Amino acid sequence: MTRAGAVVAAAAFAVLCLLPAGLAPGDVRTMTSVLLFATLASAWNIIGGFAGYASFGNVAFFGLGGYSVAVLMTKASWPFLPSVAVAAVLSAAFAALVGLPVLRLRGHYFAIATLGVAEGLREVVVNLPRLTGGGAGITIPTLGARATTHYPGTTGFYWYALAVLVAAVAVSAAVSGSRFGYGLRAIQLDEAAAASVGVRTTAAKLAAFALSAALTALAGGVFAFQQVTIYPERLFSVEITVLMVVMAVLGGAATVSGPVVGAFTLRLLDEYLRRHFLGTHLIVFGAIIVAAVVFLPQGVVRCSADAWRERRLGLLDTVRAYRL
Amino acid sequence: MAEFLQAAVNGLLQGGILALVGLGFSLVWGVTNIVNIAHGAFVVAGAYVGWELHDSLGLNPLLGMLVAAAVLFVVGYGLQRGLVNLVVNAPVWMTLLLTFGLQLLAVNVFVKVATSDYRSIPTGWAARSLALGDVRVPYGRLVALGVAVVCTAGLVVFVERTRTGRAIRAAGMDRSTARLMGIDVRHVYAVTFGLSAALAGAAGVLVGMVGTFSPPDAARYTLFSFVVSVLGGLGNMGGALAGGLLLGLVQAFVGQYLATTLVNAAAFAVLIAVLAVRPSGLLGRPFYETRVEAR
Amino acid sequence: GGGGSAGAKSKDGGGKTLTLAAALSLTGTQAREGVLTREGYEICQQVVNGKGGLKVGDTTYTLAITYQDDTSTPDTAANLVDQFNDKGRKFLLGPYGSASTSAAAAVVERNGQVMVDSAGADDTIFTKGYRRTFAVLSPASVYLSSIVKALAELADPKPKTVAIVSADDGFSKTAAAAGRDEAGRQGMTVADLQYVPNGTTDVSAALTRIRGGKPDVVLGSVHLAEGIAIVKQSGELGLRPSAFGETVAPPTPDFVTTLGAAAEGVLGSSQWTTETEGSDAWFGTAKDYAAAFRARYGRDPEYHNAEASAACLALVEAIGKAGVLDADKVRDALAALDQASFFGPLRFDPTGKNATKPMAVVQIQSGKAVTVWPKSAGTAALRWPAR
Amino acid sequence: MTARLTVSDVTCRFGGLRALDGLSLTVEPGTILGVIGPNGAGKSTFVNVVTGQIAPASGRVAVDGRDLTGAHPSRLARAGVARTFQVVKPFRDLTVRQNVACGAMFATGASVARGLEEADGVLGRVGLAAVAEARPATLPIGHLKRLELGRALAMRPRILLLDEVMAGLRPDDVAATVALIRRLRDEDGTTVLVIEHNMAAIVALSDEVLVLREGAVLTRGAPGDVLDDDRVVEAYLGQRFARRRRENPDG
Amino acid sequence: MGEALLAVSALEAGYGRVPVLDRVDLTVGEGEIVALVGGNGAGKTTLLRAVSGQIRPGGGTVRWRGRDVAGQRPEAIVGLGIAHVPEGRRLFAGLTVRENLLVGAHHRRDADVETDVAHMLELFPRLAERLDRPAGQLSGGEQQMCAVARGLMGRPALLMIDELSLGLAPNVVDTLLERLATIAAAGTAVLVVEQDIDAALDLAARGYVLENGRIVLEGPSPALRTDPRVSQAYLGTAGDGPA
Ligand SMILES: Nc1ncnc2c1ncn2[C@@H]1O[C@H](COP(=O)(O)OP(=O)(O)OP(=O)(O)O)[C@@H](O)[C@H]1O
Ligand SMILES: Nc1ncnc2c1ncn2[C@@H]1O[C@H](COP(=O)(O)OP(=O)(O)OP(=O)(O)O)[C@@H](O)[C@H]1O
Ligand SMILES: [Mg+2]
Ligand SMILES: [Mg+2]
Repeated sequence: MTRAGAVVAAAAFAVLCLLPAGLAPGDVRTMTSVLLFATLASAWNIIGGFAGYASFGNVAFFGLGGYSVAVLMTKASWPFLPSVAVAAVLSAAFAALVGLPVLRLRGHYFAIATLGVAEGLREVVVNLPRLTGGGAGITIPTLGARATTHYPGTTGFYWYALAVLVAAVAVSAAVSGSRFGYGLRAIQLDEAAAASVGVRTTAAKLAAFALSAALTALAGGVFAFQQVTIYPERLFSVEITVLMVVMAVLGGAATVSGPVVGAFTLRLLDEYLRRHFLGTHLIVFGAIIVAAVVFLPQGVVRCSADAWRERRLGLLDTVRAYRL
Repeated sequence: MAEFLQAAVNGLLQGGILALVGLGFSLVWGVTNIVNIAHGAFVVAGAYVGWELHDSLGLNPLLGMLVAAAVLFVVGYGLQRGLVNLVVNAPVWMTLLLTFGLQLLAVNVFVKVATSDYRSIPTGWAARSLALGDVRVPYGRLVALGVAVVCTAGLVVFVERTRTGRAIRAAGMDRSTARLMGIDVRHVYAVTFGLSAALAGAAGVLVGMVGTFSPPDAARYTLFSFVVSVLGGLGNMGGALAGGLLLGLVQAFVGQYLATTLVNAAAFAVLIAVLAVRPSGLLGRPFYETRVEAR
Repeated sequence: GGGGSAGAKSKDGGGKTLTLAAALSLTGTQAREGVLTREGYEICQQVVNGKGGLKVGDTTYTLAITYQDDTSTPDTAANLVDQFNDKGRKFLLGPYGSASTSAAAAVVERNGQVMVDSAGADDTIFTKGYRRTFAVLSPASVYLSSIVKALAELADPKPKTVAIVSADDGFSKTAAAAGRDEAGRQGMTVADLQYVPNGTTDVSAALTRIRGGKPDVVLGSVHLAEGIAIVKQSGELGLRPSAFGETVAPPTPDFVTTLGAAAEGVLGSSQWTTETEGSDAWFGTAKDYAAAFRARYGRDPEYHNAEASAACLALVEAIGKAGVLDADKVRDALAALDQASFFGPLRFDPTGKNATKPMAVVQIQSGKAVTVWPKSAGTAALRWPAR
Repeated sequence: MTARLTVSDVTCRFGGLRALDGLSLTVEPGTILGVIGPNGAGKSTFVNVVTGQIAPASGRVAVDGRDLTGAHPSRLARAGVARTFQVVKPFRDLTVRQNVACGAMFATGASVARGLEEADGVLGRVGLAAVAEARPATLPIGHLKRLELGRALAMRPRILLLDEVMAGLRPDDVAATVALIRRLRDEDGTTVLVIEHNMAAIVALSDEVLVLREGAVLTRGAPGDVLDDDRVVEAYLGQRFARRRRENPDG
Repeated sequence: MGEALLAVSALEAGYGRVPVLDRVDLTVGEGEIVALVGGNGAGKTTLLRAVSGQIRPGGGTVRWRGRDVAGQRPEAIVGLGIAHVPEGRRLFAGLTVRENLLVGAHHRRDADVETDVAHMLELFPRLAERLDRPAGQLSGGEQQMCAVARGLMGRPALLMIDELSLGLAPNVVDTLLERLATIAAAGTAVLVVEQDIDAALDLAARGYVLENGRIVLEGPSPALRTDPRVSQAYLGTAGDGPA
């Protein structure tokens, strides 16, 4: 990371630490969801951005993480923290397992295969009602004797979410500057050339996938505990995957800050519109996304970096540069 | 035995609809490398056109289908020309983002304009069926399968055999060189997108005829399209048909002999199995691999 | 200033406003039902204010309702409950659907708010020990079993075998299980119970499987999309039972418009019909309610509308009875509520369910959903065999 | 002493086409072997087989006597086999310097910092220092060829396979590249296989020349002898070349 | 000679805000063969791109039969009769060799396309054996043949070839040069970029030397061949390249 990057990151972190003190609980909860989405987008970015393997099934790990936590806390009466740790490990292992066949596929075929994994996993959860509650959902006991962990409340979950995001960003930053990160980017740019200079492509892809899965599962675990009752439709919703992709891409895929910036921008914008354009906010939101793509075709982070470097924001120039 | 045959018939007929829904998606994805998330919205839009024509003019849905296709062709052409062409040179996933925005916009406009009520385009004959012994073949779905086959064949001939089709494929592989050859890529891309939208529109009318539709269904049609086109092999029109039929059959047989709740899980299991053996889909050629994404 | 922080505000004109809050699915997959729910709340507000507002203790309040869109996702619904709480909104009207209601109920409980649930029917919501959520509607377990009861009571010859198709979400499964048990109690054979994916429009595999058993009745514990598909595809596949009975779909106008003639004779269960017995001071009888609704929206109310209005009514009544704008007192008043209404009896068991209200069974006759059960309320005789 | 590279009886098919047809050859350590032959003779396919991009239908490939047939390209890279691509394959979004650093990092296990340092050295040698921070998309073809070469050099290979790296370079730059490769061999003892259609470069560089035709060895020998071979003239060099060579026997 | 077929004057072009060409003047007459040489990065490709409309000139004119066509879109320029065989082959990898050739004739509407395909196969017999294979599977040299043939398929009035001999076997280059001479004799003008200066000047009547975006030398081939500045860069003594 550059020095300027580190300063910005530290400042952002400080602001995020102060935030709960200044916000109403409902807004803290909104911010918690923003942080979780930023984690998801950052995690997606490791496999989808750096390695260029656009997973359309990362929600599988979100769901797997959430359900692992829920099942461990209800059926095994484990406390939350060990549950979420195990959830992350489990998801990473699962990713490595499915990654073995699936990461052999390229491009869009990979995208669909992972989508299939997520949809399949959801159906498995629906069809195991004894363990998972099936379609009726599973409720983590938070009151009374069956509660294993004190329910941390709105602010408590904010801290959990912040911790998870910090982990995700730290991992991303570490990956980005490392040899491993170069390997992933080489794979993204030209897998044959990457192999020919000595990148162990299979191992690198598996590691990236597992890492992405583990971080995603952490977010899933926090989300599940916060929600108390979770349902397969929501925890394995394709929409969440799409949002991960959209946020990472809009912010700037294969950058450390891009997914975070994208998640903050989109989630806060979405929230703002939802509050102020009752019932029509998605129309406005859709239109804004369309406009953002047209004017910031390299993503927010790269486009603003360019504008900063050139001391000039040429929106129309960009349009001219990318149109057919 | 009757059950087996009935399941096979159900699967093939459902597969025909899936194939038609996915056909245009596969065309656009394979040729222009645009993952059109808004494809499902085109399907729903087509259904509305057909419904409106039937509701207000009493137009036969099969004629309505032609009108819907024409209307959506124009819409698709305009969208590509005016909007998507602005970002085709941006990184690949940006177009996905763009169409995601379009889909949000479209679906919610439908909700506003038409409410999210369920609708269907009623016809007397579509719900009747041909009885072959114990096996029933509903006419509506049979027609849908027929349309799917005809459209696929037509598209294959168009793309593989005509000058414009060749230009479409060339433009998809290397835009800037295609322009050097005198191909008007903006137009060709717009035609491709328009065709895809037209097919979606036609599919929408058929979906509305044999079942129901409402705006939130759009996402599901996009998902089906995804699976069908990848299963068959991207950008391969025959593949989309094969993919749709295979998907329909898998769902039908799994529903019949395993559990009806497992149909989607099974469909994806088959998808992954197919890709494990054929990484470019059933009939896919790895031409996506050799695409030149430079300008 | 009124007692308590419960959203009472002085307006310039001198009158006071009491603001209730509701998170609704105005966009997303449940936008349709969310809008119906909102209409129900709005008509309630109109009626209350039309009658001069709500008297709490010595003060009369104008009723206001603030809405937020939960985008049909449970986590957003839960978040909104928190946001309402930040603004001092202690009195909530429920969102649409069991998942969102359940998510909201958990937060309501922690925040010390109260919520009256208008559309979360799944019984599991009421097994979690929550004390601050009350449902005006009959729980999921009554949906399908009422149809079975109605058939057992009215159908002649009495059907011997039934087959059930159920969606695989929690609400539908609860309803299906209760329906199956009821069929057993009524001496019918349950030939088959098939689950289909929630929201699917292709149920041909399930139908092909039950077709072999030639059931007398095909029951669906499903939503609208699957409900329509069952009837439509049964026709296509030559499955012709004496009757279809489905939980949610038949009373919905879309059911008749999309199916046309094929809808004839289908039985359905409804939380409310214009024949529902009882009346109250605000709305009068069910028929009066329908008239008021028609006057405002120009069409007949659906039971989703009525549920919502009833929820609003229960909350309004309880606030009036409590006499102060205090969430705990209002909760107690709700727990103690026992009164008749256009929606039937409003009385809650200790878990918060409305255990006393019966479910009506309707049948589509000449394109209209007419009430056929319970008998006392029935305007029409059951047509049997239904098709 | 075992040969550095041993290829025995390798056959490689694409559909009905035999791109390599029972090809056998050995290369001794420290030799520069020129490989020429008609278009489509199988030269690039040969490189692909040696570097693991394509698994041969039959036959063996061994490096220093170790059998590495069908090994993953990354394994061969780490075993000291480096290549360039005839149709260049730069990492488009990395800078020229980072591109070259990748070669050092993954083949020799250098750290990122070490790799970048190494890259600076290599860039100077291949004449790309001025464009170190540029991205490949902005480079002309000549620079991309040098980038291929630089990335391979950064791998510090024992065997270097160069597939037309000098095509498209200006003659004086060709001469400089020839000198660079010779020095590499002389100083590091690198074994080099050069594929070129530029005969001046082949003659200036090669200790030995091998002619491939239809997937098999047509002939192999000293550069002068091979270029005068009638079969080679017939199949590959053409009459204009032969005429010029007669007119101007030493260059 | 009257008005030149192509007359580029004071042309400036570049990428984004990076200028490459600096007031370049160049003409090609009807049926004339002109060679363009220069080191890597000199701007040869940029010049061809500016002429064929792939990049928009920043200044100057490109006159085609007397009319300024600078800034027109590439698809329009092809229609005028200017074909550009781009650097790096740029074949349509998923199309067969035959289809690639047909795309080369995309803007033609006459019936002779099939006979022209046959002519191309005579010129490059190697392609005949590969006619129905995807072009992406061809060897590098085969691809170059296909690219040149594709350019010829357009029956242009001016054929611009970037890196003519890149990757071609010497005997294939010979045949190609002969063929270019024939088509030039039949009236097609040719502008070739070529590093093998001997071959280029053998073929061309005139040549230009481009360095750092500027034309530094121009003249008839024999004069250029003997110019000391040319022989320094092209015939041995080291330049600023690899050291
Ligand atoms: N992936 C492939 N699929 C099918 N055929 C191929 C493939 N790769 C190469 N070929 C064929 O194999 C033959 C040998 O190709 P190769 O690239 O090895 O030739 P080459 O000797 O390098 O030629 P050039 O001098 O033109 O580069 C060619 O005829 C080519 O068409
Ligand atoms: N897309 C681009 N963006 C930015 N700069 C570019 C781009 N393409 C080329 N350049 C720059 O323009 C200059 C001229 O490049 P050009 O490709 O015209 O050279 P050339 O003479 O064709 O060289 P070669 O013989 O290597 O092909 C070079 O400095 C190059 O870096
Ligand atoms: Mg080659
Ligand atoms: Mg060039």
